[in-house]
Amino acid sequence: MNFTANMGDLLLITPMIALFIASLIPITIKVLKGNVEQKPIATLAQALLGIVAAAGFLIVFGGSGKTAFNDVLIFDGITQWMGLIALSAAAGSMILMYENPSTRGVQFSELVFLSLSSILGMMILISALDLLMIFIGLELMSLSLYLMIGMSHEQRLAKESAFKYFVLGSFASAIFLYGISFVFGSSGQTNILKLLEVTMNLIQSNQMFLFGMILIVVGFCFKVSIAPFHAWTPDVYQGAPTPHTAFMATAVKVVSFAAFLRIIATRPLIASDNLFEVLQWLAVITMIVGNTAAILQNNVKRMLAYSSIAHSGYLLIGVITAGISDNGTIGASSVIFYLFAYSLMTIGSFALVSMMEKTEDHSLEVGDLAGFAKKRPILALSFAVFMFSLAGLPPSLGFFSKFYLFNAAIGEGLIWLAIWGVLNSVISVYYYLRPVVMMYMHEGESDVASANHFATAITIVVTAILTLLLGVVSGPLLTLVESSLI
Amino acid sequence: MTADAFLFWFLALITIGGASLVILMKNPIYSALALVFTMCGIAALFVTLDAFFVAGVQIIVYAGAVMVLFVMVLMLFDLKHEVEAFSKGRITGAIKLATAGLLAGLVMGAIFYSSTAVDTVITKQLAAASGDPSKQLGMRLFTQHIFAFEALGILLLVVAVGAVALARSKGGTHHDQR
Amino acid sequence: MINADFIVDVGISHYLILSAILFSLGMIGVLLRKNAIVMLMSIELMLNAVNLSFITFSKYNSHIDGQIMVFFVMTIAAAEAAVGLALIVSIFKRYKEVNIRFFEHLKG
Amino acid sequence: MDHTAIVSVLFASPLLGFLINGIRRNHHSANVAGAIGSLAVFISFVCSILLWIDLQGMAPDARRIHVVYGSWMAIESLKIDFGFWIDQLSSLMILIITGVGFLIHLFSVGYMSHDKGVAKYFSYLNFFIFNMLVLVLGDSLVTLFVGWEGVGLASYLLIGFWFTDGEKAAAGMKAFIVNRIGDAAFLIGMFIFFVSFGTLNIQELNSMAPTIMESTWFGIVTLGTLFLFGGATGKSAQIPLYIWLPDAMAGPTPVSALIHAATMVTAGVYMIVRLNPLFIAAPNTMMVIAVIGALTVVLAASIGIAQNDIKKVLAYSTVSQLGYMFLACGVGAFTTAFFHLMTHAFFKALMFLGSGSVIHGMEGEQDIRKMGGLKKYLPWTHLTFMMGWLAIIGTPGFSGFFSKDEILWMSFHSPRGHWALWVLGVIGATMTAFYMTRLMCLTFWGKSRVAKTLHPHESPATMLIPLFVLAALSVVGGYVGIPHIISEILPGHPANILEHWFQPIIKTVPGLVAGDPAMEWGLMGASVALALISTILAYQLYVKNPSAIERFTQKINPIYQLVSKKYLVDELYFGFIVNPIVRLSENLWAYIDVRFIDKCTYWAGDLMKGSGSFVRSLQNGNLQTYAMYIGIGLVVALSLVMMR
Amino acid sequence: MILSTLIFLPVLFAIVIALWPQKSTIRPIALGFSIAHFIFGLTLFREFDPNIADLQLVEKYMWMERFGIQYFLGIDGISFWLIQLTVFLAPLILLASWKSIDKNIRGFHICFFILQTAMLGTFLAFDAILFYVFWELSLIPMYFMIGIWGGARRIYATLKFFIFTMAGSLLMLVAIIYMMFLTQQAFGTMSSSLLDFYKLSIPFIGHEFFSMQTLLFFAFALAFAVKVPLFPLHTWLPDAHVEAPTPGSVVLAGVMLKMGTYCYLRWVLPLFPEATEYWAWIFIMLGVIGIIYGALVAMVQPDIKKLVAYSSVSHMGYIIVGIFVFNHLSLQGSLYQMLNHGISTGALFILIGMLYERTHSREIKHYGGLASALPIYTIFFFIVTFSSIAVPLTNGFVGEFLILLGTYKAIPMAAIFSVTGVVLGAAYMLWMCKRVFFGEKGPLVADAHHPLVDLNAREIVILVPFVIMIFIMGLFPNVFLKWSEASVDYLIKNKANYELTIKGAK
Repeated sequence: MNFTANMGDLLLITPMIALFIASLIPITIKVLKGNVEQKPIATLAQALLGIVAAAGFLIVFGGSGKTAFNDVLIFDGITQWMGLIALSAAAGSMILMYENPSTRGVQFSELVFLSLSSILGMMILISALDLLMIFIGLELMSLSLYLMIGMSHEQRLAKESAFKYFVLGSFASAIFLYGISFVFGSSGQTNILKLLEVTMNLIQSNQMFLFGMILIVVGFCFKVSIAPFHAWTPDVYQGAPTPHTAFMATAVKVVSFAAFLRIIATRPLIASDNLFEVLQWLAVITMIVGNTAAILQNNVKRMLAYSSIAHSGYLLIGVITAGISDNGTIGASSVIFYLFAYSLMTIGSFALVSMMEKTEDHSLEVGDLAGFAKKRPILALSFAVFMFSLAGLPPSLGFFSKFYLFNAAIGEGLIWLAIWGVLNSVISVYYYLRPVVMMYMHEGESDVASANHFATAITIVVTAILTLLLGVVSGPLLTLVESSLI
Repeated sequence: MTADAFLFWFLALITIGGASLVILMKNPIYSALALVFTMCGIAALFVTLDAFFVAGVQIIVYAGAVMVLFVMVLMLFDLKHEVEAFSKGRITGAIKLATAGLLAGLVMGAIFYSSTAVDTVITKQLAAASGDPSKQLGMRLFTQHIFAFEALGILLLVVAVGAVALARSKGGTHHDQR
Repeated sequence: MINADFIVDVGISHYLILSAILFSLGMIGVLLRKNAIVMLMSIELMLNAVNLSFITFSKYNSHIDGQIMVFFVMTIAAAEAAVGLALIVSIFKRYKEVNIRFFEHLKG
Repeated sequence: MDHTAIVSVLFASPLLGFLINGIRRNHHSANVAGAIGSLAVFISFVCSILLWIDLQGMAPDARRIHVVYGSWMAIESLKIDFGFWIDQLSSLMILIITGVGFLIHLFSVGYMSHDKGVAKYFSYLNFFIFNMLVLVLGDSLVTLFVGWEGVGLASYLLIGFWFTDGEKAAAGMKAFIVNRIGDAAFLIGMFIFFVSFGTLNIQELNSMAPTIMESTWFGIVTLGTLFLFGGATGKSAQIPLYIWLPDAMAGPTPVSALIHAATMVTAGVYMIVRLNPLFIAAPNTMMVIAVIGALTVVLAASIGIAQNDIKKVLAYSTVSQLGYMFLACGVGAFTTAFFHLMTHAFFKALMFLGSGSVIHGMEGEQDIRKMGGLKKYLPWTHLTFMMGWLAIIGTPGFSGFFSKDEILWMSFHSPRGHWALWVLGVIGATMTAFYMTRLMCLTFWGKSRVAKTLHPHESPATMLIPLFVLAALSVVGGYVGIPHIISEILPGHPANILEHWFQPIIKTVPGLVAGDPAMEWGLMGASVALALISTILAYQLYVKNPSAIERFTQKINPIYQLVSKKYLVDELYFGFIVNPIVRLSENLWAYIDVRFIDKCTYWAGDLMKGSGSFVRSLQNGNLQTYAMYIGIGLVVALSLVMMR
Repeated sequence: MILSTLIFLPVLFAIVIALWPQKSTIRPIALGFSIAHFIFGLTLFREFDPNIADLQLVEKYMWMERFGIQYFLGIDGISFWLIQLTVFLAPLILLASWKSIDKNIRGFHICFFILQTAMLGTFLAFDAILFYVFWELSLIPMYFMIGIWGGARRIYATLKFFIFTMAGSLLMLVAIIYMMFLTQQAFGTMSSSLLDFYKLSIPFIGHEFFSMQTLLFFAFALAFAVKVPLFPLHTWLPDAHVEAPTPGSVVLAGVMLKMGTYCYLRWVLPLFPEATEYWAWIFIMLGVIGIIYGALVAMVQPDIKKLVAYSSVSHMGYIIVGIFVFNHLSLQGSLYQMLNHGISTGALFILIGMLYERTHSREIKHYGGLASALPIYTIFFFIVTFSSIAVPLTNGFVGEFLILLGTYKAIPMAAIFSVTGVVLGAAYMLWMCKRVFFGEKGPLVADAHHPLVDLNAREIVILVPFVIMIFIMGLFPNVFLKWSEASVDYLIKNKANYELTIKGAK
């Protein structure tokens, strides 16, 4: 109980400190320069520097399994890996922000400040070991996001999506909090480690505790867009500026899954069979909802949003696997790997969408891609790689990540979930192929926006190459992840 | 009926009544006022639960600051033409009511089913540490929850900066910033 | 169920049920009210219900953490309200409208 | 020269002829092409003679030459060689093929001289000869089948030789497909024998043929031989697969002579004779063969009566004569069957070539109603054609007489025979006499009905020489197989050379005893008398009193029409088999593929899209609805978990 | 390294072509590459020992230790000729594409070479995951080939092709993963090596559909059935063929369909012997239905290419029947028929492509009397047609004969029904030939403004190898059968517990 902040704890939270400082630099400069933006590239550089520093600190200090600040934070494998994935995804998104018409230029410093704060929230979220910390991390991340979306230069859809996201997010937060209150009430604890000691008994005997857990799970399901709590996703993803969508689809999803994983992977929860059964059905419903709805979308971002929902369904399989397996490492590592692969592909895809947006209120339809392959063969090829990879076709990263996920699921006897997963992959092929069809098989004059999109293009190509090649050598990578979780 | 009980039922009436008014009143100003009532009621309930400090904060933060903000915004908009307060759709409306009702029912069910368990928890717990609850709260806040507290600070900073940025953004209140 | 004992012996269940009712009322508000600002108020109502529940548990667990939770929740609720209102203001500037019926451009 | 070399040359020369003419088909003059083609077959003919002479020098029981060029397929127990077997039967057969083939090549030189594709024509003919040799000499059923299909292929190419005429091309196609039906049966026959005897080598099969009779219908041998016979009905144009042969007359006339009269169509008979021990072991099969043969005799002969195309008449006559051969096989008179095969090869080739000469002289006219009195214009053709006519109607002393009479006698006398078969045979013979006389009358005799513009002319020498040779053979060819009772009254009692020659390899039906000479004389007399009467009748009707026949046909018009339309068998086949299959296929495609399987996939797609649009309709843009989904999800999840 | 080189040489080619500076010289370069690849493939004749049934030229490296996934290549008699077929067809296909592919030549050649890699990998992989990677990879270039260079309805066709085949194979992935766990149970360490799979004995309860072996069997069999394609999963094939460009059709018919039948031999039969035996009747029945149905439907097709596509369904039916009858004759016959079909149907598609280049129509009714307009073309077409309808002394006969003979040995009725395919095959091909080549000249043939030009030297050079192969394979089947004899014999003799040993590892 007696607490003093020692050096060790401070070292552990250096990534957050780095992010916080980095977030303040551009806005401070702006203030000092008398409310005049510095060069955006400088702002971006400062932000990326902060992220790189955070990543570096995370690599150096994180992953030791140590806890900090009286067990409210933990820095273990999940923290480290998920943190790295989220940070890189966020870095990618920030490059997009730098060049996207609806985010660049005016107020870029504020945007970077908010983004970095959001990332800070993410860092708290993935390392939180206390329900309160999870809540605070979640709120810090979300509130920044609401504001980021609201700040978009696009005035109509972005505002609407920000508001929708905000109301539904707060609604879900209330539910989440209510759940925490029940868990706290029935166990007297909010710390996950201490909860673990009592869960086994409580979940069997105490309806209230179970109740609370369900509410918490529902709160997470909302954040990671599991059907039927997914309804915000397509609207918000479509309305938000594309870089923010990329940010939400990757970094936010990664950290939400990290926290979700942490809760679910507290194995005693399996004492409630029904809870896991319900989760399995949620996974199935999510896959179906995401994939079937995506078939009919003409807006690329919306299609990717539904695809993101579908991927949440696949990921939930992994989370469930982690929850029921004797050592959660297989499931957890497959989830981490899947998130990594998914982030890579999604950042790349959204980067291309971002590149093709001519003005701030231009929304990209699938038909707008016609003939793109002829105009920009390399970018088109990259996009095709992302699509094939998202569909899970070998030898791309997407296939291997799905393989690991299903492997873990089947290993735990969840064959029927794996079968649902693969059946849904078939459905998904249809809509993932549509942009490819458009780009390669239709005549057209589509091109990227005329503005300079050098950094974005680099991002696309790099992610595409990684997507194509990392799969083949992913074995050691997965082993590394897995070994760090034990 | 003891004084405690009477107080509870009275405050319950106020809060539930206030809450009902919040959602029933067509005019948002009335809703806001009803919310203030509810919040005060809840603050009073906090007092019955020996949480004096929190009760004070509740009054100051909620009934004071937050509600003022709401009323300010309402005044700012000066909305008069809202004819319908509730969204249309009988079936969806019924479903929505049923959902909320069921949720409440489920919570009650859970509470009843676990009342024994709750009781054991209560008996098991040690008596509150002696001393001033506020001091105790402060101690706890700045030791155990120091990190959360710092994070909260950042959060408030973010909200402050963000709200300003939002207001100055394109489509925000200050069009001249373009 | 409703008998003299229930009325007289006010205990944890009463507070929890009250909080549940408040929570549900808040939820109804979010689900049914068209005015965006009232929706925000309803969310505040829900958070207040949660607070009540926290304090109740805190009292009956004799655990001060409940009150600390409430402290945090209140702060965050205030922040949320600020963000929400800021959003609403910017939306109002754009749409001249706070009726959520008009925010249905994104769908399908 | 050793045998391998001779056999190699035997095969190589038509193959080379085929390749040379085929590859250089645009660079040859017609005569060069004809010379190459004819020479190739002539060389084969010489080789055949050499082989035959070699066989003569061997002991009667050891007259066999087996040439193996190597293994074709060798898997597990299946061992098929490129092996060729020359014995009494096949040596004689290749003599007929190459001999008659050479004459027909020679004839073709003149006949086809004006055609553009003459080199192609000769290459096809050589290709045919090659395949026919493979068929005859093959030492296993599979090798035989190679030739069997090969000749079918050649026949297809030659029938459709003038492919720019769609009907002729269709006739070729029909021939091939109908043959394929037979071939399919043949394949199954082979499978049955392979599975039960473990070999497809003809000699081994023959030696393994059970000595006991198989009396059941579903015995291995019975089934196997029945399927093989099914193959034969296709190739040799028997009921029910004879329909292709009349159409096959679309090819050039020498082709009809060679393929569709003398050689290819007799392959079925040859195959049965070749496998006679197997067939003998299956009395039921033999009964079927005899009945089908006899029925074919009568059916085809009756259709022949009412045909007006000179080649069609001959075609039905061929079918009818093939029926005799099968009748002979069916009653166990394999030697006789082969005897008739040989004599038929001579006189039918002669008559086809004669008709070719007529058509050549008439500049392509084939309708006998537009001929008549051609004796005057085509004296040599008339003379030779008459030899053929005399032979086919069974004039005593001519080749046809000996073979046909022997068949009729055996069908009556053999333990596998029956008087009814004899009756059918005699009816067939009577009809044959009638329609053949009719053909003679309408073509060569009587008044000329030739169009005024047409000036019939006699054919050149290259065409006449083969006619002479074949005419001579038709006359004397029968003397190699004089029946015993006739030889007894002849001076010097000439032996039945053929029977003697075949004696080591052709078994006789068990239970065959010497017949009563009086009975044999009586039956012979009866059939000859009937044939004579019908000949005279036909002559009277068509030469002396043409109006009578017209009145007669008027009177029985429906029957006449039916007969002249070939009993509408083609229409029946088309109406009940071909068209329904085509319609069935169209429906299969339209309903199963397009409307069912594809529809199912579309349904799956529509299901997806439907559920997709359902999900989209849930996504109505109203955030309160979204919140409601969250609430519902929450409540449902809670209920499911709590209420267990 | 010989197998790896064989597989990945095309990738190298593709990279070189992608970076090649001059667009005009891509075709000859690619042709040179493919010829080099073919010649390299010939080295297998020296390296491969046909007298033993062992797995040869093995390359085995651990790929993903965690799951026991290996980079495991090998070759035995069953795959030997398919490899040769793949590399043999490549130069001919590229030559055939010389004129027909006129846009995005670079992309086409890249697709083509990657497809080569995928197909060779599928034939040579002996690790389940490696196999699956190659198996699915083959879809992508084919998808582009049909979709970019195809006909009018190419997008429909290519999507149908892609979704059908992918839908089929995904359950196989689940089955593969499940079997990996079975190896873990059985041997302690997880492995996806096929040889380890062979060692498993998977429980089988005949009458229960939901028993482990049966389910795994169907999961695998379904994937391959779509590829083959087995009735009633065949409907993607006609569409894909009709819309695919000539090279695409040739690869599809020539090699890709063989992947399905090959995998039955490699994956299904040895892995699930009891289930195969128990459920073989379904596949034999479907195979027979496919033979007859394919032939019947082919008969009434108005489009030449579609006709040949349906004829593929019929021909592949024979192969399936031969495989599931599972005796020595029928298996050898099926292997042989795979090669035959690759060659004769490949040649048919090339021929049709040549015709299409001249007239831009594949409707039968537009033709007629082609034989007099294009005599040399006609000769080649007929030789290939006769090969396709299995006239003796061409390759088709040997395969069909062996299959039917073997089938009759086991299930006479199946053989008797299959034999109808012989008749119907002749019927649809010859009827089509009659309508296209004979009779009056059709509207397209008689068009005086665009007189048809007979085959040029390039086209004859493409076709001559096919014709030579048709006759060589028809006349000397032993030469070919010898190379697969030992493996097939071993497979038949050890069907209950099939295990492959690696050459030299005893």
